[in-house]
Amino acid sequence: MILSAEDVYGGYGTRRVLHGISIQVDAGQCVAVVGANGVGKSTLLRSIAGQVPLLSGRVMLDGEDVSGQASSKLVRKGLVLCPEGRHLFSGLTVRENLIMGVTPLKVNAADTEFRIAAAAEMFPVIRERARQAAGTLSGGEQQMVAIARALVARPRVMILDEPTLGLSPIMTDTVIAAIQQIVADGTAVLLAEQNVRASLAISDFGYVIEGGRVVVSGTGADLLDDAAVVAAYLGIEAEIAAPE
Amino acid sequence: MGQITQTFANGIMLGSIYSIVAVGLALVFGVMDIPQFAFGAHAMIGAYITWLIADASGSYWIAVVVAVIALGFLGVLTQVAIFDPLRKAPPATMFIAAFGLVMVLQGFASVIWGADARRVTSAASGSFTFFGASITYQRLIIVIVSAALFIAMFVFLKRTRTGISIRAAAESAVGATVVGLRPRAISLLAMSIGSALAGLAGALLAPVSQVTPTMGDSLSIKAFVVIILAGMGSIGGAIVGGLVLGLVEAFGSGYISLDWRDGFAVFVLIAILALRPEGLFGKETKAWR
Amino acid sequence: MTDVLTVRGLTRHFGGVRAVDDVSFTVAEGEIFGIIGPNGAGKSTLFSLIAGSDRASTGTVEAFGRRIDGLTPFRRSRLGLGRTFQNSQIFGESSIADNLVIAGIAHERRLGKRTVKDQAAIVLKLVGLSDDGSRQTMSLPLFDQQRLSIAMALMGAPSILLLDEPSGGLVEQEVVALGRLLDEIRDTGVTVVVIDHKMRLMTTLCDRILAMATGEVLFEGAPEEVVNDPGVRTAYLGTKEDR
Amino acid sequence: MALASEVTKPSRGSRRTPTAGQLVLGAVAVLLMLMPVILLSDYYMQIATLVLIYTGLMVALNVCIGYAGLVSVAHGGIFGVGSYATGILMANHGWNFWYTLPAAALAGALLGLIMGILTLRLQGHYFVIASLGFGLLVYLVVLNWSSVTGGAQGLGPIAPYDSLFGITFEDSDSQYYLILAFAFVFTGLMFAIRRSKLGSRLEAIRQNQRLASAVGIDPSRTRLVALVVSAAIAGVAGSLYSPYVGFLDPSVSNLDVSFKIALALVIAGVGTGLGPLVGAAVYIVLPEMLRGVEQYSLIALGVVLLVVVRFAPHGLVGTASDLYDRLIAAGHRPPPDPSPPDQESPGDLSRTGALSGGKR
Amino acid sequence: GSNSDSDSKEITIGAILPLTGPAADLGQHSKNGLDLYQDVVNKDGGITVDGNKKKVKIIYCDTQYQAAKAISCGRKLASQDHVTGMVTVTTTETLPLYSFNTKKGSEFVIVSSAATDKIVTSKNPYAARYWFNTKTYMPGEGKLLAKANKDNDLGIKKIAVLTSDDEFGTAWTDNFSKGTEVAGFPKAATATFQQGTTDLYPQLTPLISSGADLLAMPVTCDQAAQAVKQAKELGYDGRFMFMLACDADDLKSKVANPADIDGALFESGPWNSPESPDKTFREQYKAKFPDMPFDPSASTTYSQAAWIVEAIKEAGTTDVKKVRAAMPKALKKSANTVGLTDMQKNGETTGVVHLRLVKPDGSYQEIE
Ligand SMILES: Nc1ncnc2c1ncn2[C@@H]1O[C@H](COP(=O)(O)OP(=O)(O)OP(=O)(O)O)[C@@H](O)[C@H]1O
Ligand SMILES: Nc1ncnc2c1ncn2[C@@H]1O[C@H](COP(=O)(O)OP(=O)(O)OP(=O)(O)O)[C@@H](O)[C@H]1O
Ligand SMILES: [Mg+2]
Ligand SMILES: [Mg+2]
Repeated sequence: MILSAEDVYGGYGTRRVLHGISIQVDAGQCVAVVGANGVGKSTLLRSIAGQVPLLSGRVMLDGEDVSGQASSKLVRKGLVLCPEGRHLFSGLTVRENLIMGVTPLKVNAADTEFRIAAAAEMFPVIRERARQAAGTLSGGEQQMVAIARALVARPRVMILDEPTLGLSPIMTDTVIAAIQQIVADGTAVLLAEQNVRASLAISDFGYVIEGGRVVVSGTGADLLDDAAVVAAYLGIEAEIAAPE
Repeated sequence: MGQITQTFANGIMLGSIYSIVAVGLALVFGVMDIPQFAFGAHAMIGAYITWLIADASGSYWIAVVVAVIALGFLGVLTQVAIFDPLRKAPPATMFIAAFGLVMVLQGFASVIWGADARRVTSAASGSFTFFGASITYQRLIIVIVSAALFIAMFVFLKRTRTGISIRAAAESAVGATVVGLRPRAISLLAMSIGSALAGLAGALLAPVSQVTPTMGDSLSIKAFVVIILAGMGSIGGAIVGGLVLGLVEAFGSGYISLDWRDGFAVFVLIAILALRPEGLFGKETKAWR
Repeated sequence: MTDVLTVRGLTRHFGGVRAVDDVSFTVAEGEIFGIIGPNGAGKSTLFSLIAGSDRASTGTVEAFGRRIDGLTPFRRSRLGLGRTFQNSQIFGESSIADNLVIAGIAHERRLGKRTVKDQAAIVLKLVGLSDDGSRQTMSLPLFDQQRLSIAMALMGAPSILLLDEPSGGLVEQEVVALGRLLDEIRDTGVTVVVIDHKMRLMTTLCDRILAMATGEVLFEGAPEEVVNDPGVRTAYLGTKEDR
Repeated sequence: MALASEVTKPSRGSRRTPTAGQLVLGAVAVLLMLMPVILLSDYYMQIATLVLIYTGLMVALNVCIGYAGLVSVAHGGIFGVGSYATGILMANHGWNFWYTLPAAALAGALLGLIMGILTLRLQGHYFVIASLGFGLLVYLVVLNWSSVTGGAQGLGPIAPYDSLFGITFEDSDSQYYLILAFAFVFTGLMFAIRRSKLGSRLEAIRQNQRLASAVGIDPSRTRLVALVVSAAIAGVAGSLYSPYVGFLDPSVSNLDVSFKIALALVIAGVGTGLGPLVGAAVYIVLPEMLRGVEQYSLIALGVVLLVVVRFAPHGLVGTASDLYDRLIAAGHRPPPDPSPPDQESPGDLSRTGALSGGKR
Repeated sequence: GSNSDSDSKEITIGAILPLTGPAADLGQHSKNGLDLYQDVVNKDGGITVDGNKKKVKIIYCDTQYQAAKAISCGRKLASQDHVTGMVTVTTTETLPLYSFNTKKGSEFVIVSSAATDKIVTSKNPYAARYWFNTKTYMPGEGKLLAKANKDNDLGIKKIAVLTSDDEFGTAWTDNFSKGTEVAGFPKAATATFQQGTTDLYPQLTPLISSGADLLAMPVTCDQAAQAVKQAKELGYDGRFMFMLACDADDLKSKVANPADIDGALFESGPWNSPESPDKTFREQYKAKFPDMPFDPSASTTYSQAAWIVEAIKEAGTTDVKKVRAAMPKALKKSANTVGLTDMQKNGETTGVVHLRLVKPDGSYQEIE
């Protein structure tokens, strides 16, 4: 087990969003969190990544209690968040955005180049638009840069919040494939996705969140078979796929 | 002939002074979008510190160094106490807070040091004549320092990771934290660099001008004009902006009307804002959308 | 059927990037017209050109029986062009009701006898937002935000409605509800132009679909034709069979 | 359909219980009317009158900053132009005060129009800086156009207010009531603007200009109208000032005034109903209270501002009304529950029921 | 009105000064003079009025160099502090006071050091000028300058004037230029600067380029020092001339290189003659403010206050009409550090002014 959240309570100011969530991610695994809009998936991921303070509970990274540590520390320990809404540096060039992805890690120049080149393999837009201001990219292009920015940090655990939001179908496939690749390369991935089917399909394990709590969990395949999950999140598909 | 070259030289020297304050402002306002209106007052405090230390130590250069360091600390203090808590406030609030800071610093200076003008003797006294224009060494130093600072700032912001981090943190605080930067620490750094530069401007200005609580008043406005003239993001453009403003003022007051001396900067400002709000060298930036 | 929106040779370059490149198409009255294309194809830019928040380098836009390129966004809105943005935009400091009223004040003349409040009531009901009009909007759930921005676009009783990725971030069930909503809106006589990546939504909803890539028109036709076009498949859909 | 009745009002106002707000306003109005009975010295009456004159300027600024979101540092200049318009026409051309009043309003409006046209595209900091430049320019004109304005030597003496409908304004009490009437009109005008369509449009633009434009609101025209109205009010306030003090020098229009009134309004509460009056009081009374320790007055004003901005971002009035709202809210729904109503409570989660909620 | 409180223990005198703001240095120096006077006059328990010994209290009010503030100062001092008289200095913002000090019940005497004639032409029965009338002495000074030029081979051909753009500077400059023109010099080149300006290059460059060999400056001591320094930097090698606000010794202590003002001309008069009251004043000043640079504006305000107090003593009451009537007589008895004479009905005063030349060896030559 490389990452776990134990009985986490959290929220914003006086607003409680998480009510005792526990999840865990094993090394080399891809774990998905699914749930309706606003149930607290992003809040959970942000709480783990040190973006939102915990009210109580623990976050363990590689056996170490990292609860409440700031992102800047967690990044150095190998835990990187690719946030919902991208949060790119819009006035910086694509290249500078990626450089920022490694800056806190004291990676030397040659290695930085190498990592950027590797990311460009996966997302060619990085090479094509290296000198364009990130803010002027299209929505989908920005999403790719955001994933790449997390990727160049070579994290041990990568947390992806809605990575396919706004992506074209083909790009969605690309990103899903990329996530599989990342996992295959040994990075553990914690994933929150509105594209429930795709995310469960590539996940080793999944958690269904409701009202700030885990209500169902199981392997990705089990959850895809779960009638309630299908009914709740895979509306059209459920209608179309039901006879099969 | 003598008057033209002298006026030209005056313009360059004046523009360089504007430019030095503008470098700090380019970083803090142009990049971080914090309208630090108090840099003029910072320069004034820097000049007083220079006077104090030069008096005590007998060395102008030691005084300059102390002033720069002290103002760097003042920058940290300002950021921690004023601008950092206002991160999420509407931009106008920051502006108003900066006005408040000007008043506090000015009030502080007049309470402590009184209204009497203080004088600092330059370490490099004397002057030379160049094409009929008389130029003092102290003013020459200002010209050289401002040029050097611009190059340094340009390289710093575009080429060094720390510099890029400052720009990054200014663009998106969330983005900065997720990659592991500490935006608040970064803005502390940037603000202290900015204030230190304002202090340097004050220290260099002290032997040229007299040191009084109001000496920085017009500097702030002029520095803002320079930044806008140059274009918000454009560091390199700012040196040209400073010089253009200095020359416009020197020739305007020399050949058109002395009474309108401060007016020329305003004409330039309004013309730029009305005709080309992105500045002479700026690209269209987020502020316009 | 009459054409309500005609775009001819529309082009917009950003430096070297051809965001929109010689795009022409026509939308008929009462249609739901879909626009798809890879990320960065120029769809949102195209919307900006039609709605007036960006200026085309060349090309024309006709609607309401006249050329509208050259008009400011608010003039186009007052003529009956409603729009939403890719990241839904609302007046975050105001209640739902205030959002709607503000969205309606410029349209009193269009609404004729109906008051802005009447229109707000009608629109709220149509989009199915809860009638608690005094709710604050800052922390609304995504779907509600999306519906609110559609409702605001409807406040001017538009004849053309431009929607940029209304399903962004919605879960499947909400996407289904959204589809139904768009159908209902069309049934009230509004011509809808919609950009979206959710192909299942687009194929069931749209009468015709325009596919774009790198700023150019790739293909235009009925949904089945678009889905089966090899060019669209390679550029946009991918080879997976289930789309 | 529960479309709230106050939908046309911006939401900050709509949270306040109206009767309480009206009560406070009424009490303040009565208090103001009793001032001459309470304040018996010339000096105090002068302070009170100046507060009311500057209330007019603050109203103008409130429309600009609070409603339109445009932080103007030119209003000192516009005020100066209004006062010089009246001063010049009265002192140099022998006009009756009442004829100069519309001239001053016009001069202010014209200035607002020019400034508006020049700054149409500017927002945020850029507008602040542009207005600063504009204000400086006005000051320089007043200072340097000495053949008309008297330049640094000043302009005066300016006669007191002319009588109107047989009422004379020679003693300090009648002058006070004259100004008070204007202050009431200004404040009423301000409330009217807020409730008007102009107010709603301004609110929309302030919150999200792109969206406002997309729903048919013309941002440029709306802003222009707001600036012109605001500048006209500032011009009238300036006009009232001249006969009262009887002498003008360029310092009425300098940047210092512009800065300090903006500071004072922020301290009092931008966008609030009583903000202008309280702001004017801060601007006029605070320095008078610090007489004798003037060297500390800059520090005091600055520190007060910084503290208020930091801990009471809505200003004194705004924060007081927020506190009041919270008290009322606490009284209305015991026990106090800070979490919003749409928050699902963790207790009622059954697996199937919970899962059915894609939308709530 | 001060009549009402004749039984109070103090006599109050108001001082309306720009204590903060761009002219703060002038205000502060003026205040020092008044502080000193208050000490001196109260040393023996004050003065005798209406048969009682009363202390004199000076109440300051800051104008921040703004007319509006000066007006509220006036109202405050009159209606709150019931002052008998007020002292104002040579800045414009106090001019509006003259429009209301005659208001029934709140009359007070004003003694101003303004340079323009506004005060004395305002027909205000309670105003008086403690200053030289530039209009009357300037023709003579122009002649003196021409004489010195010839007798001492000063070689002055063209005159330039650098001045602050306030009422004092402009009034002095106007009258000085007229006086020198009448005495045969070509029209002087002039340049003005705003209070608070420290970079005078833009002003000095055209003045120096005009070929002037006498640079006259009716400015404060600090400003004069700055102007000398910058003029020298710009290569000016002509003479300087300074007016009453600064004495040669004061200025020498402020310029980095005292030799810069060798050969300079100063407006001079009884105040720097060996036995003048100004000398005593300076000694007292040095004793009270050992760290403060001396500034002549302090001696002026000192004398202004002394004049009012002397008039009260003379009149034996604080009744404003009587005090004002006693002022001509009191002028002769009061400290009068600059040696003014002849108070006229309208409040105007006159005095003798001549020139003083600073010789290269540092000695002075009076030109009378
Ligand atoms: N910064 C914030 N301040 C206050 N409340 C917030 C904030 N961010 C989110 N919330 C609220 O917290 C709740 C959970 O939000 P969260 O973003 O975690 O949900 P989610 O499951 O990620 O939903 P989505 O599918 O829309 O991303 C929501 O009701 C939301 O309104
Ligand atoms: N201001 C700009 N400067 C430079 N390039 C720009 C600018 N705006 C858009 N672009 C480029 O134009 C192209 C089209 O962008 P647009 O936003 O229209 O794409 P889109 O089709 O809406 O994509 P998505 O589906 O990802 O939203 C992109 O490649 C983008 O990088
Ligand atoms: Mg989320
Ligand atoms: Mg798009």
